[in-house]
Amino acid sequence: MTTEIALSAAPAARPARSRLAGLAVLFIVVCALPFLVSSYTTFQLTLVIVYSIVLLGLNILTGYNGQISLGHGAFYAIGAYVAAILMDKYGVPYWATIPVSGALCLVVGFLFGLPALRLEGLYLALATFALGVSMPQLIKYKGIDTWTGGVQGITILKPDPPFGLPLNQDQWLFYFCLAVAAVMFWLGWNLLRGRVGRALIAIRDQPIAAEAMGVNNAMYKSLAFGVSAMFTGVAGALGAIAVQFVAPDSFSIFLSISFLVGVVIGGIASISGAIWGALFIQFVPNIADQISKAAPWAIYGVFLIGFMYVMPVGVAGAIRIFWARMKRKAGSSPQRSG
Amino acid sequence: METFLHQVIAGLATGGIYASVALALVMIYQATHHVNFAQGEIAMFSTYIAWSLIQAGMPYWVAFFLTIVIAFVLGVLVERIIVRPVEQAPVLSVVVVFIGLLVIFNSLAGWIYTYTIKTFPSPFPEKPPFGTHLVSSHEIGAVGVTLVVLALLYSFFRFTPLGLAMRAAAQNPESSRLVGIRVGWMLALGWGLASAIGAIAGMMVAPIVFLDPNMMSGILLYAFAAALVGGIDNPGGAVLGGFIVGVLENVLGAYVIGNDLKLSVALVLIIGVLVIRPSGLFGRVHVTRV
Amino acid sequence: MAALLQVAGLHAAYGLTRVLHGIDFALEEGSITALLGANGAGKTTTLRALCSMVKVEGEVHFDGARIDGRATEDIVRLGIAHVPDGRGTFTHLTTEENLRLGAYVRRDKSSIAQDFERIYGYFPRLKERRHQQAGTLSGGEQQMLAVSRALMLRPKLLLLDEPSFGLAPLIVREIFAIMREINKTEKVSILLVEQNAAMALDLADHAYLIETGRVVLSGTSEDIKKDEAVRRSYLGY
Amino acid sequence: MSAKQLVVSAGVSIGLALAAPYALAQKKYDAGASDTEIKIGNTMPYSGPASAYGTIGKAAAAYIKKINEEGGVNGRKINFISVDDGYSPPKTVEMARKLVEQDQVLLLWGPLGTPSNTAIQKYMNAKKVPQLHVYTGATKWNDPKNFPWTMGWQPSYQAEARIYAAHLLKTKPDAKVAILYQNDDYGKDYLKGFKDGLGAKAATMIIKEVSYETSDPTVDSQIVQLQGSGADVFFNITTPKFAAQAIRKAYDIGWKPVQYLNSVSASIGSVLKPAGVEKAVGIFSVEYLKDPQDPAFANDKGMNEWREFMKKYYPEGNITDVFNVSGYASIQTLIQVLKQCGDNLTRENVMKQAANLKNFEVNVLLDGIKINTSPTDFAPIEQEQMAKFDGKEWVRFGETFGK
Repeated sequence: MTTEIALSAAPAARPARSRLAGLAVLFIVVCALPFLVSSYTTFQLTLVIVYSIVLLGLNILTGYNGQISLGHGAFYAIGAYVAAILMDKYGVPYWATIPVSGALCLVVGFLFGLPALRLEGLYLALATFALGVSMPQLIKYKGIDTWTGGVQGITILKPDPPFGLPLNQDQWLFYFCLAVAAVMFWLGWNLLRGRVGRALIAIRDQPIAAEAMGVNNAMYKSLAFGVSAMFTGVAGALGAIAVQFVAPDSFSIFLSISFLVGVVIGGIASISGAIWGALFIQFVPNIADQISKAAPWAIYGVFLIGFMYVMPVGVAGAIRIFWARMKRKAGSSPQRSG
Repeated sequence: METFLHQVIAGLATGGIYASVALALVMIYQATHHVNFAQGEIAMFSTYIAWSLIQAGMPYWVAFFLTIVIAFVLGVLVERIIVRPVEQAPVLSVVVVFIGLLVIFNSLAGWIYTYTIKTFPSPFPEKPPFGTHLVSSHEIGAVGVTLVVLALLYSFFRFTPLGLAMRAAAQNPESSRLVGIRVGWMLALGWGLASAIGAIAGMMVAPIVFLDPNMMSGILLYAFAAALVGGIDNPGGAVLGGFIVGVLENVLGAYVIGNDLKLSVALVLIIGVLVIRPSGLFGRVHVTRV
Repeated sequence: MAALLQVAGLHAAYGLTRVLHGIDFALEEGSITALLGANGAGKTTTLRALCSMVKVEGEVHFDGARIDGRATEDIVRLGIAHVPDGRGTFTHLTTEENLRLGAYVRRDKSSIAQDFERIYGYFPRLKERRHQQAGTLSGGEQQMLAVSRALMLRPKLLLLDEPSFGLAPLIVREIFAIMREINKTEKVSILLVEQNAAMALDLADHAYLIETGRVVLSGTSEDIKKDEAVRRSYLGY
Repeated sequence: MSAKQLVVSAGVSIGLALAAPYALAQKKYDAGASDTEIKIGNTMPYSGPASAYGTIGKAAAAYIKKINEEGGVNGRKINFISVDDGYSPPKTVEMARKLVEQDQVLLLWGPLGTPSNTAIQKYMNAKKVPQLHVYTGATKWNDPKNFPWTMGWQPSYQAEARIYAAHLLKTKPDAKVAILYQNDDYGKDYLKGFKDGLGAKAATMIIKEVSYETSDPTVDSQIVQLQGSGADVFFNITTPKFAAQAIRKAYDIGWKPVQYLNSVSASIGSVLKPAGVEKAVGIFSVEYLKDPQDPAFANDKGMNEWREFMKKYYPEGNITDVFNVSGYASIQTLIQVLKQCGDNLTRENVMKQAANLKNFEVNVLLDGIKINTSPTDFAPIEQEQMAKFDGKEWVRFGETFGK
């Protein structure tokens, strides 16, 4: 397993210029989307952007640092509630809630990461699973329900576009989320392609060797938790603004499980995988529902298993393998390893 | 004081439920080194099979043993057909397949049997034992069955060559092949046995909580916690872990923090224990020289 | 005369990297044969190929039957015991459980009990530690355990992969002495892979020299020892 | 619809004027309605933890099939688009938008769950699309002033709880009450109604209240706590599985309080029988629907029709499940609204007619219960009757509460 992940973490060997051009084209297409599709589809795509930020964050922890989390829905909930409470109770403008959500989740995630340091594999799975299950119950707790709205949740208003921009609310929110996502992906990219990323991978693959080389494992592992939670919290805030409502039922354990599913389906330790995974968790349940009202989950389960059969290392992994094959056929560049 | 005692006994009874499911988790872990998240749903589904057999007029014990056999075959088939193709895939991909199985079994059960709760018969007398109201005969009987399964499981792993081979296959597949163990079949067998144990657990749990497709979804987390707190490689520890979790949860809920936070606090305590003793209260500490 | 093990045109690869390019060799019944070569020459891969632990092309005959392409566990059942690279200890099991696993495919219960005593006779330290978790044994003890586990199969052929690796010379000598004794008294043929060519040649009757996936030299140990190139590159004198 | 089309269709309707009295009114349509079709949207938890309720949507869909086979409503076929929201509010928002914006439904009928409906309430009202007959008993759906496009259907939880409180004050004013409730909006709504009903005496009468989570495997521990409090009245605010557990456990440990059971779980087939009918003797509840397992309705005309319907249109459905009665009854209320709309199928008129039901009866509701709404009364069913379980059937007694 380690070797496969190591392979998928290897930087792609495509030339930088064509890659940048590709990115630019992609960016233009994405920016044009809200004018090409309906408001409803724009809203769905906004959710895809939001989920992709979560998956990137979870990937930092699970993919790059090898720590499993079955409870990231909890951080998503914290981010969402912080945004909702600030907007609803304190009249804070929506855009100002994003950094607050991120910062708070960074702290909470880091603190949660400290005891989690001693837990590995199954034990960490239990601890995070417990976090995910407990979060809705904590939100309902009577001591804090004057802020959280208890079981009723909080309804918030959708922001209007600023400066009299000729956009509708959905289009504006799409661009707003896209801008935040761009910042988060840029952050994630720099983090993962640099020294920190190498340290995280080293800890995942060779913890003892990493320690010997002077990497502070404990520090990095907690930090990975914190940063991962921060990404998720930012996304949670965006999600709350997009959906205009938060309630304990919005953050059930199934949300956390979808996130994990998204990371794996998208591609472990892959930045682009976050987008594939987000598309999957946004659209595949809808497709399953279209196929069968009687047992939509059964169809969804078949999709999950089917994806893992066809692409055991995720969509991003499969694409990478496909490119490598094409290139080998073309015989253009020699095989590079790792 | 009497209420306190009563709470503890009720906790032991619920703990018995966790223990029985925890045993199935220990079984599959020993045999495959995975924790199968679909374990609870397969147990639930097997219980529906037993229910159908009983509805069809089969005597309880015939249905009971037939269900164990069916569950065993079901487990083997699931491993051979569904899990096999991803054997070589990264562990997280396997986890996703487990999640897929979980939702499939849950959904199928709802589709076939609807979501209305069903009563599942108990093989034990209706009359409470020893003239007490504190605990029902079924609860005592279920704990008894769990202990019997525990004894069988313990002996199986400890004293039979097959049990040893299964542990070996889970731990070190390559070396296992080199001593002639058919590793693929050991995994399938492990799935079969785990699902058979799950079926027993399901049939013991259902009379208490009623049979419905979501019967196991709440229990799985507790069973998982019980198995880990007791030591995932120690069947006896897992059963004790089940009782500990059951009692802890009741006492916390009734006397310390109230019912709305009892799950969270119980889990925090369990995780605390695991931070201090990473291999569980009764798990073996593994030392490996590099 | 038919050899116990006959290998012809053996190819093997890990993924896209080809490691063996057509190896041919034979092992006489009752002999100790050594495969020599530098790190990365393909010695370990050859052993793994014999047990179908890597994908192979070519032909392998053992005891008159063709075995290439058969499953590892079936090959083991024919009487080939493999002490793998890194010893393959079941670290979480006890010493005794490790040995019991060695006899997993045997059905002759009474003689298994005798074999335990025989093994403990060779390696008394294992007896002392039989209830100890195998992962806690020292490197030398784990090597003894690995050899013992293989012997519990009552094999016709023993494949030994770098038994000297990482061990003190004294312990290596002890293990090699026991190997020779087992070969003599129990008629177990041995195929030995070693980097330490000097020690291997002392023990073996025959030897093959492998370089980059091919056999480049073969002969009796005495002949090989005399070879100029081998002396310079592998024996260091 | 272009002006020309309007003229044409108006011409057609004048041509038919002699045949059909409705057609005198000019045909008017909003999105989702036409001469041939009415599109209705719906969200339901077909997957996830609340899938038990999904059968309501399936029963409604089956009834629509029946209506369409019989010629539809005023000659128009109904296109019922029901989608899964997994009981997750964000998904409900997404699905409501899909139904309104993409599928262009005339109205959204019967979305299930308080959080899900809260999540879409603002959106539906901003879009001016009817959110009709929502499946939740919260009181807040009866708020025509602030949310003129949202309307409930079933009696409110709070109103029901007040009935119990009134009964208790009358029959046992010195009671010591213990309450078990589900820790969510539904449980807390009942709790509030009950306390409101007891008024000033609530603080002294209620001596213990404990909650449970839907993830709890059993409520045994809670029942032991309630028994330990020494209470002699037990108000059981639980969903079917937990209700059955609670009734059985209370009996088994020898606790014999006067019991009030919320109507959510008053089903004989899915609660009292599993708990053991002998353990449920004497329980009070209120009813508005006919229970499929109640022997009193074994030969009831309405229930026989329902059974026929189930056999023909929803054979895979469970005929002991009261949810299937509920879905059958509630969708009929919508059909009545659509019938009253005639050819004026604008969203505005839909709301106007929904708020203009006069003594409408569905024969699977208890005899005598009538559905009435007005522009200031957005609560279709308000009448309920108390009943006591005698070990075989619910014995209704006393007056019919509510208007």
